[in-house]
Amino acid sequence: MPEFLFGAALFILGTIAVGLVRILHSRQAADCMMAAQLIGTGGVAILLLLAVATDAPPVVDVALMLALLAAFASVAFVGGLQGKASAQAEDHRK
Amino acid sequence: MAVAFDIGLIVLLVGIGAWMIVVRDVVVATIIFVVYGLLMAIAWVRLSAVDVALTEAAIGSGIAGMLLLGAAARLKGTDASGTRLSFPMTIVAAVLCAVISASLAAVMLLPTHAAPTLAPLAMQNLDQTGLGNPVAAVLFAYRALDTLLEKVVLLLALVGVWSLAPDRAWGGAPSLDNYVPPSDILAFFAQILPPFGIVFAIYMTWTGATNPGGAFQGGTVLAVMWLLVMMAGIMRAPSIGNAWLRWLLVAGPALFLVVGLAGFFIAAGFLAYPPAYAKALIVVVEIALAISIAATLGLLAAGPPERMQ
Amino acid sequence: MSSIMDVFTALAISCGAFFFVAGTIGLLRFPDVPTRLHALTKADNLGLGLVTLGLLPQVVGALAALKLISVWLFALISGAIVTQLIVRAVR
Amino acid sequence: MTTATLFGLCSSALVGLGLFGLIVDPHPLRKVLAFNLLGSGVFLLFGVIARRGAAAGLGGDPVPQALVITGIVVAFAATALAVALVLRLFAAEADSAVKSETTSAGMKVDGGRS
Repeated sequence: MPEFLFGAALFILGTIAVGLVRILHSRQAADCMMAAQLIGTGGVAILLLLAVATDAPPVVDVALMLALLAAFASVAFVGGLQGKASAQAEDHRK
Repeated sequence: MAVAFDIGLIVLLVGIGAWMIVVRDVVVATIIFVVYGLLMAIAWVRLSAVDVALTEAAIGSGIAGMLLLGAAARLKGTDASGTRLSFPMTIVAAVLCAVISASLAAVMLLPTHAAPTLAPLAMQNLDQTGLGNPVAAVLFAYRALDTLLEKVVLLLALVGVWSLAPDRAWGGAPSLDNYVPPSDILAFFAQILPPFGIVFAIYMTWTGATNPGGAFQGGTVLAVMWLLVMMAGIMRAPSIGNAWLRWLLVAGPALFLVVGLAGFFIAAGFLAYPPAYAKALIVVVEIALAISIAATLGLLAAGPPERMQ
Repeated sequence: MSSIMDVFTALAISCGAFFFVAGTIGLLRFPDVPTRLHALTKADNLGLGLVTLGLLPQVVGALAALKLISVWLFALISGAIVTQLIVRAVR
Repeated sequence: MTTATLFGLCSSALVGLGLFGLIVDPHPLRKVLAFNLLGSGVFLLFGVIARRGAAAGLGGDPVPQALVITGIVVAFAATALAVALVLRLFAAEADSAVKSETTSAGMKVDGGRS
């Protein structure tokens, strides 16, 4: 069973990597804001899989921490990028 | 399969690190830094260091990310480009860094004999501390002096940040409410998240005695919740002259110091605990430290005071 | 008994992984920000839910299972609110 | 190859990358970011050493792990101080730029005080 769980974790890591490249390569600020959300869900899934695969229950706490902090990071992203987004919207209108 | 996962994670980490260095936009570089911090937490789990993973997730991505993003957003309009290195010098720097990386990698690949370890010693004396988590035992019993001094370093850094305030703002409050434009959805979020966060912070601090976790992790989560509430404008940032705030900041280190000094009389020496009360004393110190850490980290991330209240 | 549970785990986690792929494809192909956000949060949270469901038979104790479920619920709540926050920021 | 060795290679690459960014990037905030990358590479090195010292039923040597926890917190404190310094530096530069502009706009006055 651990082998399968590691495989699933690797697979989800791959989807995260592709998503990250897409999001962070984008010229739109709003795409960048999604990065924390992407890691928030994918990273939590990976950590839960690792927790069961390596039989280490405390790792579930790390998953909870990651979910909590990814939510906070999303708020920070929106704050940090808001100015950029509005500037781009103005560029668009011209 | 585990090895394949490790390789995938490492490729992603190094790729993201390189991307952070080369990307043009400083705000995007900061976002990549936060993503890197979140992924790093998974790497620490793979190295069986769950305590470190919790700390990295809390500090390395959450609170440091908010601090750096706020700074990057403020510097956006300014012309922040200093003198760029000439192309030949860039090549020289690249070669130098490659040599350092290669030599470190060579050291890693050398056949290892029995690696030095203090793990058996740490486990042997764990009973005397009454704790179940060896990392907590190192932090609060074996190397308690380091932890105490680290708290002092945090306070010194806060004094340093505050002393950068312009004269007219001294004694005022840091401004956080203009960081994110206020909206009802943010206010709703700042009312939904903190109850979960505070429960989790208390759990982290409490479970730290026997499982991975502890005052650092709990305190950081508290700090993050406090920052969120202040950013949403539900709570105003306190003025730095507030007497309550000053007491909160020093309460943890002061209690730690008092318990340490009491060690001269009730135990073997400075920062020693009598075995019968060791766990109780450590837990009390951890709770006080978690509150002080929350206040200190929150104010460090909030920055110097900017306006009078 | 355990082999039936193992098959269930494998099935649920495979479905979860499928939804993660769906979310990423949506992220790559959808034309504008709100639809991409939709793909990301909806599909990925469903994937996370299925992964959690699949892991439930593998953990011992009701408390550990409850913790797994609460992690998913938490990700669901924060995902829903963060989506609103992002969409309002770009409008 | 073991997990520890793999992450050892990862940490050596991160140290090199961080150092390169620290030297090459002209933007002070990006120097802070690069320094953090360098720092996390060094922390990871400690983690690898801790993993290799696994004994007595533990997954890793707790002493380097505790050192890393202390290190992460102190690195954050240093980052906060550095960011405050960078922001103050730019605020001061913006002030002096405004001053020198007003000086050059209203006839050239030697000494540059308005």
